[in-house]
Formats: sequence, C-alpha cells, structure tokens
Amino acid sequence: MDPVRLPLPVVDAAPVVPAVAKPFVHFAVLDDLLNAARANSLWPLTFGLACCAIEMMAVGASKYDLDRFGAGVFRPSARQADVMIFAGTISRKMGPVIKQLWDQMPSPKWSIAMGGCTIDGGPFKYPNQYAIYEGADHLVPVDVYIPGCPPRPEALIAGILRLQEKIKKGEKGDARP
Amino acid sequence: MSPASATPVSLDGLLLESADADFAVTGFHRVHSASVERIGDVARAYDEGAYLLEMITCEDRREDLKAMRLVYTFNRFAGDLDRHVVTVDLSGEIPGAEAPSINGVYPAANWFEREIYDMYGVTFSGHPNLKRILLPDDADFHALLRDFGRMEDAES
Amino acid sequence: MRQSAGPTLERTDEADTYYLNMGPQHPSMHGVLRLLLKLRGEEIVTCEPVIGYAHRAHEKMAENRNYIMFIPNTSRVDYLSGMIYNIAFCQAIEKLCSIEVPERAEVIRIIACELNRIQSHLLWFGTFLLDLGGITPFLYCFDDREEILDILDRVTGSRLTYAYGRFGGVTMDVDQDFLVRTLAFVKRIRSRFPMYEKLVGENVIFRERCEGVGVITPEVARQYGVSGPTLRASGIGYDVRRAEPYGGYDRFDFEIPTRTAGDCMARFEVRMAEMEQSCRIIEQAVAAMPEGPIGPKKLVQRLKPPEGMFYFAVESARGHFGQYILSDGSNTPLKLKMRTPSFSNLSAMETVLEGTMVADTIAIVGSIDIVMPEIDR
Amino acid sequence: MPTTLIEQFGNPAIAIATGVGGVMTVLSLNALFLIWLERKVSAWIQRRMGPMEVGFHGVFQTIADMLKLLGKQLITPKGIDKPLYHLAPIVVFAPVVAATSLLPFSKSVAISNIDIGLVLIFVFGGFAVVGIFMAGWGSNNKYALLGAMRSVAQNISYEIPLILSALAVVLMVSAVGREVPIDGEIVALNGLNLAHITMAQVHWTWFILVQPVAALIYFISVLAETNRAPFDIPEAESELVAGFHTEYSGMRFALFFFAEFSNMFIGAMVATVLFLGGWEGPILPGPVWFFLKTYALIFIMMWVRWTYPRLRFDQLMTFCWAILIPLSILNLLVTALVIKVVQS
Repeated sequence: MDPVRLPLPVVDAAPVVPAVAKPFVHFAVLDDLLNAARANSLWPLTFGLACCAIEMMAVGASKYDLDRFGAGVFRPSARQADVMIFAGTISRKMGPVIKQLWDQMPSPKWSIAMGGCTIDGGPFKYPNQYAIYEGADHLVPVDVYIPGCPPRPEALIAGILRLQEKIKKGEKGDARP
Repeated sequence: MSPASATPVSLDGLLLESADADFAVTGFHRVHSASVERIGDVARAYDEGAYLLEMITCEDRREDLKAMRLVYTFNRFAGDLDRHVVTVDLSGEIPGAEAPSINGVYPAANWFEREIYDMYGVTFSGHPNLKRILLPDDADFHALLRDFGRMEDAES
Repeated sequence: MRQSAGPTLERTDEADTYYLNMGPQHPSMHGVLRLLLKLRGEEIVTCEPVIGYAHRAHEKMAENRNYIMFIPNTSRVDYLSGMIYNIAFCQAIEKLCSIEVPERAEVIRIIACELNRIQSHLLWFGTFLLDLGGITPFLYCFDDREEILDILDRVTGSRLTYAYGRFGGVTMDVDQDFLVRTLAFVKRIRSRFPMYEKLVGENVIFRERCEGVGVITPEVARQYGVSGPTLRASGIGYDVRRAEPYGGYDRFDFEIPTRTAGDCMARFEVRMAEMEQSCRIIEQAVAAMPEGPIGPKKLVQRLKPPEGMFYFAVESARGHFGQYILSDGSNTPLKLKMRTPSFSNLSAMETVLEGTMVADTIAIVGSIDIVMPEIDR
Repeated sequence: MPTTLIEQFGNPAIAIATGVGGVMTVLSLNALFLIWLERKVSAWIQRRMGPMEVGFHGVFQTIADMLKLLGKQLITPKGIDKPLYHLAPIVVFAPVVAATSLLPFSKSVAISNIDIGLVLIFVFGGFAVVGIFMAGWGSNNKYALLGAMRSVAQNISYEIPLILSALAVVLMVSAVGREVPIDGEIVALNGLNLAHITMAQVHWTWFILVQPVAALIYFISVLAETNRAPFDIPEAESELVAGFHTEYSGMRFALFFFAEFSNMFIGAMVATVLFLGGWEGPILPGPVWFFLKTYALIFIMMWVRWTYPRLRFDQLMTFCWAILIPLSILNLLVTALVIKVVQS
C-alpha cells in the first residue's frame, strides 16, 4: 500500500571539501570569456508547474523584466534552454517527465529550485505525503535554491544573479554529483 | 434548455429516503438516499428535469458504521436554486466496491467517477474509460481511503 | 538510393491518423495539462486530456489537519483566485459553525475578492493572447495586474497565495491608503479597457481566430456542469453570487454579463464585461465601507461544527467552486471535497475539441481559463 | 553602373573569396545587431527595458548569446535522418549568403551584377523551404514535421503573390525606357537586373508611389516568406513548441536563428530595391540610404510582429489564395494595360 519512497540523500555530519581538479592546461581568458557569456545568456525553459510559475511570468513581464539580465528568452524547447527553473510543486506523476526534460537539455545546464515545494516539499510536506517529491534535488542536481511560497519576483532575480556569479566563477553546483 | 422548460423532478419510487433540508444551514434543499441499483434512474430523472450534475464524491465512513457512500449533488440553472443531494451506500470490500456508472446520462460523471475510482477504488460498471486520473497509472494505492497515508501512522 | 526513414509516427487504430502528445511541458498548456490528440493532418479526431500532473493531495491534507491548519492550503488550490478560495473556505466554516462576521470584514472581503477576480481575468486575457501568438497584450496586462498585487500585498503580505481570511473576519484591517489606491486602480483599469478593446477586441486577426471557434452549446454546458464565464458565454446567466448570494453580495448592484454565441469571442467579451462589473462592486463597497471590528472579539480557539453533510458554493474567477464537508463534530473534517470549476470545464473539452484544428485547440483551451492545480487539487 | 568585384579584382577566385567573406561578415554583424534590435524594439513596445547588463544598453547581449551557443553541447537525437538533419541548417543559411551577394548597395558597390539578379534572388529564397523541410522531416519529431509541412505550404503559396507583385515592377522598368541616359551613357534598362530597377527609379520616381498595391502585397508576402508574425505559423511557439527547429540545439539552432534574421534583412533589401528607390537619396552616400531604408522596413516588420496575434493555418492559406493572388494578378493586368495605353 505504501507509495514508493525515494531514498533521501545522506548528509555527512562534517562538510566534505571537494578536491578541485586542476586542469593541465588552463585557457584562462577563453574560459572566463565563455563563462561570462554563459552567465549573461541564461535562457530558461518555458516550464511552469504551479503557483511559482505565475511569479516566474511576472518576472518576465514589464515591471521586473528578466530580459535586462539576458535571461528573458524563454525557450519552449528543452534543446535550446540553459536553465530549468522549477516553478512549483513536483508531483509524483511529474517526476519522470522532469527527469526526461532535464536529460533533453544540452550541457552545460543549470537549474534553479524556486519556492518551498522544490526545496523540501514546502507547505505540502507532511508525514506520509504520497503525492509529491519533497524537493527537486531528488530528481536533478540543483544550483540555486530560492525560498518563498512563492518567492517574490525580486527573489527570483536575486537567484538568477547568484547563478550568474557562480557561473562566472566557474563553480560547479553544490549538489552536482 | 430554456428556463421555461425546467420541470420539477419526479423521483417517485426511486428513492429509499427523502427529506427536506435547511438550505441556510446545510447548503442543500433536499437530501435523498437511493439504492445503488436505482442511481441510474435517479440520474435520468434529474436529466429530464434539466438539472445539472454538480459533483460526485465518495466518503469512506468506516469509522461511522457504514462503509462507503457515494454522494451526488444536482442543481439547476433555471428558476430558483434547488440543490439536491443523493447518497448511495455501497456494500462490498474496501477497496473494490461496485456501482453503476451514470456517464451515459451525464458526461460530466466521467471524470468524477474516474477520480473516485482513483481515490477510493470504487469500480463503476459501464464506464467507458475507467482508469486512474490524478495519480500515476502505476500507483498501487487509493489515496483517500481512511487507512492510507495518515499523518498519525507516520508519527507513531 | 538510400530510402529516407522519415519520422516515427505511432500507429493508431484508424487509418491516416497519428497521435500527438501535447504537454505536460508545452508553452500553452497552462502549466502541466497534457492533451493526447489523435490527428488527421492538423484536424483533431479525438482529444483526451490527461491530468494529475499537479496533484498535491489537498483533500488528504484536509483530513489530516484541523480546519484552522488548512487555511494556507486553500489559496494554493487556485493560485490565481487565491483570495476567493481563501475567503470561501473561511465562509464555509463560518456557516458550518455559525460564526458571525462583522460587516466591515464582509465588505473588505468583497473588495479583496473582486480585486482578485480582476487580477485573474487580466492574467487570463494576457495568456489567452499569448496562446494566439500576440505577445504584447500579455505584458500590458501584467503591468495592470502588478498594481492589484501591490494593493493586496500591502494588507495581506503576499502576492499570490493569501492567507487573509480568518474564521469570523480577516487578519488585517485596511487603511485609508488602501481604499484610495483601490479607487485609483479602478480608475486606471477603466481607462485601459478602451485600449484593450482597440488593440485586441477590434483586431481582425483576433476576431478571425475567435469567432465561431469552440462553441459550447447550453445543453453541452449543462451536461458537463460547465460554470463561470465559460457558461455565461453560452447564454446561461448563472452566477453563484446571484443565484445563492453569500458574504453580502446581495447588498451590491451588479449585472451578470452574458453572451449567446458560446464561442471563444463570447468568452472573451464576458470576461472583459465582468471586469467592469467587478469595478462597480468595488466602487460601491469602498463607498459603503462601515466602521467597526474586522473579526470576532475573541479569537476562535476551538471549532464545534455540527455533524452531517454540508455544502457551500462561491463564484470563483473560473466558476462554481463548491466545498462539500462531511463533519463528525470534531475540528477535523471527515471529508472535504472541493468541487472546482475548471475540472468540469475541462472535461467538456473532449466534446468541444473534436473536429477542430491544432491552432483552435490552443485557442479553445486558452479561452476556458484553466488552472491546473485547481483541477488536480 | 555598379562596378562588381570581379571587375575590380580581375581574378574571379579572389573576387569570390572577398565577396563571400564580406557578405558573411555583413550578415553576421547584421544578424547580431538585428537580434539585439528586435529585443530592444519589443521591450520599448512592451514598456520594458530589454537587455541592459551586457555592455551599454545590452549591445553585447547577442554576442554573449552566440558565444554561449557556440559552447553548447550539440545533441543529436535518436532516430533522426542523419544527412537531412545535419545538412538542414546549412541549406537554410547558404542561400541567404548567395542572395545577399546579388544586391546593389549603391551606385558603385555591389558584389556581382547579374542580368537576371531578381530571378536568382527568388530562386535562393525558394531554397530556404527545402532546408526547413529537411529539418522538419529529419528531426523525427512530430512538432517539427508539422512545422515543416506548414512552412512548405505557406512559402510556396506566398511566393506567387511575391513574384507577381515583383513582376509589376519589372513591367514598370521596361516602361521607363529602353534608352535611358545614365551618367552620360545610354543604358537599355533590363527589368530583371536589380541595379537597373534602381536606376529606373532614380530616373523616374520610386515605384511605391506608382505601384502601392504591389508594394503592399510584396511586404505582406515577405512577412510570410520570412515566417514573421502574424504569419509565423511554422514555428508557432504556442502551438508547435519551436516548430521545425524544435530538436536543434547549440550552433545548429543559432544558424536557423541567423537565417531567420538574414532572410528578413534580404526581404527588406529587395523591397528597398524594388519599391523604395534603392540607394537613391540626397546628401548622404548611397549605401547609407540603402541601409536606412532597409532598417526602416525591418523596424515595421518588428512592429507588426509585436502587435498582432497569429493567423490560423487555413486562414493564412485562404488569405493568400483568395485575396493576395487575385489582387496581384489584377494589379499586374492593370499595370500592363496602362503601360500599353500610355505607350501607344
């Protein structure tokens, strides 16, 4: 009778500092240029799941205008998108679809978990919940988490800027295996 | 269907019980109960009276002596508001009780019945497309049954 | 010569047809609706909506929590008319437990709900045009919509998912500034209607795309339990605010706009006219704002509902939203069924979409104004 | 007469290399600029700001986009028709380069000056359809296939009014005169030579004034040929996800993107030559006028795109076959009659 439970990620007590592999040849300028270009051209996938999608639309609209940061080109095809913004609750039925969409996106790709639902289930989390995935990181690696229910548009912009910083520094996502 | 053609429903002989209800308190004008065999006829009578099917739902009343109960509410656009509720008690295993589908009378019942099948495991005979609607196709549980997924169970 | 393999098309049971899967990730599926279309060329032979991709177990949560704990859930059922759902739940419990609501709270609720309704219709208008390929009106609507969100944000603290209602009133009182800004907004939106009419309503391409497309006859509407503006566009003037007045709507003077064509254009016109009626209600409510408390003197600590079945309906931006509560006398419902309008409206699509073209499908599904989590709950 | 590169260099190989290189540079820079302009124009229309952060008012935004697309993974989906899928972006982009090399930018600047330039331009324009269909057919994606089929039907239909309205101009050129004094020498004007079309307008008047119907039909057909809104049904975003290029990622997608904007550019340039007097204008040098007129037309195309919703497919075809084609035939007949009457 119990729904299939996903194994929760095991978190070590002491934070492990990842060993950064030093590339043999470092194309410093070229890499930096490419990273800067990537950071400034984050095309999100047109993909809304629930409430947060409306705020995502609001961010794309006149008052907040995500296009200022070069991130306003919402691409409906996963093949042409760079960043997946999880905007809303991820239901059990939706999980496989999201996995497939993520696999369809070309590398390098990033993801933003927008809102409480995609962080840990948010307001829909309760013991024995059967309908949702408690967090987007059960499915795909997440680069930036934005709290809120739904996060305000300013918060999403801050999240995008945080992702830009990360890309410019050449950091890989924390949750990236 | 025009307002003038709205006729009162004749439900003579189709119901087990019938009573007036206080609309101001319960939100229903009349409360009926019917046997599971006659629900198709009841629906047909309402359809002839140009009523609409507002919703169908199901209750798992295991802690309340009776087992499963289907709840149909009918209303009308024309004339004054007249909301009727028809309850149908089901016998049989849980999950796995059976009831006839009224999809042939009200196409609206299609999705409601699928939802009840999905959530309570009630099978509707004569339904053209009885499969899960909200939960994934491969789910092996009926989510709104009383003994499934209770918060207390997880805490203890 | 090498034979070209060509695209793979799944076999259907009918000759010259193929399946096209639309969604759950598709730009005009309003979130996560999935349509399984059987097409002959671009003509739709059958259409099967697949739902459940936003199922969040609201009803199970209601059975697991007491009434007060369920308040935050309500506005997330339909996040576009979250205020209406939130207030509706409170009104249902007030009626169930016979809790008095002061007049000022009622008027505040009506203003908030009608603002929410305008906001929802504006967003529908924008996304509908987006579905038809016109991008700019969407941004104009969001511009106007932001104003409403700001007004509501000021008193409720949130932009979409409100928890403003309390059993017996509202959480926060409104001030003079709120009323001034609301009136200013009404003035502003009134001045925008002619522009929308000119840009969209009189646009030849828009009319071509909408007139005669996706006709829902009154009979189909009744059989499928269609409600809201979609129903009123089919010529039936059924509005819960008028048919079974709740929350003090009977004190206000407003019209129920109807059209008889039943097509996408009629639905567009009904919603545009409804925004104007909401403006009228807001103006009357602001003028009639009484002084007094906004909630019960003592906070409702423990609810004592009577046993039995109970039904309470309101008119949300999408139609008849009904709450069926089965109570056993405790402060947790045995069963809370939410009868949501889009669920029934969408179920009518299997009939309406047959024989239309792919582009019409987008227009029709857009015109009935669906919100997926409200359908999936 | 515009001096062509071959005349200037003498050696055809060097001339062609220079020409193709020049055209590629112009086209790439132009596409970069147009994409930025499109985003800015849409932003102005929509009361937004558009790209602001990359360079002054986001001027380097498109460069960042292109660099990013260069560094993107090229996904080759399963089950595709490999030759078609890989060739399609090139087939779409190459004719654009070829077509641009035919246009006279000013009295003295042109890469080549061919007597059947107008015909060749339409031939190259027709090639794009092949590329689009290859992309749609080869992608093994039903949205792409639908988009490609729409595209073929639409482009072939709209080529008819496009050419018919251009034919009216060809007639006008021959009417202006077989013997026209230009720069001291007598030239027999050839209606299919793009430079001659411009010269006829320099000699007489802009054809938009005497052929307004043809100009309007031409402009509408160009919108349809370049798949711009309200005729953007082959890639109708809200219906077909991304239409024929749904399955393309990275630089392959960028080529389609480039081709779309370059097609727009060519459509506007040909319209400038046919109806707006090409390089003619006071004070400023020829090429400046040429590009000013071209960009004005492109601006109008953008304006239309951000104002109107999309037509439905069958309405689009009805509009072409029931209104545009009869109208353009009528226009052509009237033009021929009037010329005959005036000449006799």
